[in-house]
Amino acid sequence: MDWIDWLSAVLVALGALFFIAGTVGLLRLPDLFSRLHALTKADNLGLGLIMLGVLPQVGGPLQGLKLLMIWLLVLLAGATGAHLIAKRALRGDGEDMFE
Amino acid sequence: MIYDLWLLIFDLVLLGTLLALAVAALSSPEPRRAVMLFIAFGLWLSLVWARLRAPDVALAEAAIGAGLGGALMLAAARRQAREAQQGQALAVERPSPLAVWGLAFGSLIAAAALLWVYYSTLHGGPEPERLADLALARVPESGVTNPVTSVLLNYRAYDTLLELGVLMTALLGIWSLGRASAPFQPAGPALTAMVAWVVPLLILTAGYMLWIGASAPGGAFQAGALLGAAGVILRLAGDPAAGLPGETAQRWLVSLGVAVFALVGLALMVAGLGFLTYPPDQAKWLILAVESAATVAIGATLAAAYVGGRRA
Amino acid sequence: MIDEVYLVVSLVLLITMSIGLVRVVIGPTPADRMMAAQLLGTAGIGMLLLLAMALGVPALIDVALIFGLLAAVAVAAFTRRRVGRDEA
Amino acid sequence: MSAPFLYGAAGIILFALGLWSLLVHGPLLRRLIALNVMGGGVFHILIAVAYRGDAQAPDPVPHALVLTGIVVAVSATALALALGRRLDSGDGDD
Repeated sequence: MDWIDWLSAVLVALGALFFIAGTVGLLRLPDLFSRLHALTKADNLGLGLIMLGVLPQVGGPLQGLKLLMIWLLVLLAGATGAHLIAKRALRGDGEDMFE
Repeated sequence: MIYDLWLLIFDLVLLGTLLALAVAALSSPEPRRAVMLFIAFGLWLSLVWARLRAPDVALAEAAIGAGLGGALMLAAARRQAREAQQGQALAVERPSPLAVWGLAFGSLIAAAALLWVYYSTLHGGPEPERLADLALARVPESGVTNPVTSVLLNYRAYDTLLELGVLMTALLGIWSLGRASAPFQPAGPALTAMVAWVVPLLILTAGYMLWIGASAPGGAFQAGALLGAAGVILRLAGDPAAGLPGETAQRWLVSLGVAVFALVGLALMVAGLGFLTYPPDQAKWLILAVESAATVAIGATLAAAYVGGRRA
Repeated sequence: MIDEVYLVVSLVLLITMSIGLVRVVIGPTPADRMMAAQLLGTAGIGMLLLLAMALGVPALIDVALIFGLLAAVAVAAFTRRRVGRDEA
Repeated sequence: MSAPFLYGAAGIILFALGLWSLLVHGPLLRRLIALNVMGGGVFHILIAVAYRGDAQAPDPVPHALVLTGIVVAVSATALALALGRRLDSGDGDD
């Protein structure tokens, strides 16, 4: 393994740690808002680190661009989803949470 | 060696959770929870197929099976839950314990018999000659380099033509059953902003899937499903027509796939070849033409199916 | 060697997903279920990227892309209300 | 135990679970979920048979069959849900 491989390994392992933290938070934290907080961190940072770790190993710029697009999509969907959940829970208005 | 061990653990976790999800989805009496779990089951299934080197099918299951199938069921589940709240629900008859256990026993026997058949097919005697090698050997003649697309659009093109017919017939059934379900309220600013980004990306990715399908996993079904998903998200954001044009234009779009497919087949017959027997040097372009038409038709059909009937 | 790292890390993600599914089953509120589903989707994307490298199947990146697009559709599908329904 | 057997066995169990649920549970939506799980089991068996280890390319023919199957399954589900909605609405002219 050369230094690029080591870098990749460290980055993806760190990313996985964020996912572990997010899952523990999701299961153990007492209320909705702290869970929401834990989740958004895990989502964005965990996947970002994994993407960075995989990036040097993919074949070609097109694949790299695709990885970046996936990450931006997840950020967009995650931010919008968190916003809607929080708005609904705080004010009781906003969009219907399928209930 | 150690790699294989990790892979085996991976497989066991993957399959154990798959079965647990299926049990959870099947045993949940509350409709919205059951549908949520069914969607999770479908996405998990597509992870399993990704692991089994079937990316074409994993793409289709995620987009069509879990995505669109789940969206359709979710709409039905919410309607049921609402009716239950308003006290309109029919009393659910509970099956007798005898029936539950008897049928469980019967299913168990069926599973054991199937397992035995499957095991003896896998391990009974020498490995027979497989269709796989024949199909893979002839991929270069098909005009495309993705083996799955070559099977779908060339060697088994009849299947695919009839399948487009099935899709169209299902929509005709839905149209003849009644009017569209109620549209959604207009989206707020945050959701509108997200939709404004996601719809172009869905269409762009559909084009990419269609083009890449000739040489790598992807193709008309995955691309069409993404167009259908664009329609679904538009309808969810408040457009009652799901981005579709008026009814006459919709009918043309929906029949486009079958029409182009059949016309290409007939033109080849007129040219003295068999129905859908592509000449190798033009195969690539004929397949692309058929697939493009099929993509538009599948997208329009799936979006129209989500609208759920003719609009008043 | 690096393939093995990718495989092990994707196994770790798979296990966290299996555990996170518990939240989808127990809820209690729909918001909890939706958040859990979102985390699962993101972890699934990460797992697919790693698996694409570990197994040498680059097409799995495209599967991850579809998961990302579906995550956005899911946000809309789980939070919408129809016209003419009583305010919840 | 070989990977094709492990995965195929899981498919058979899914099929049996779906079959049981289809026969036992009454509501349309639960039956549709059961039917789709059964279908998923069948697809799963086909994909397991197509898998020929990590060194060989998988068999494209079952993959194409499953692709067709997924689309047909979702069409049938959509039609069944529309039928169910019509049945629930009760009268003929809605």
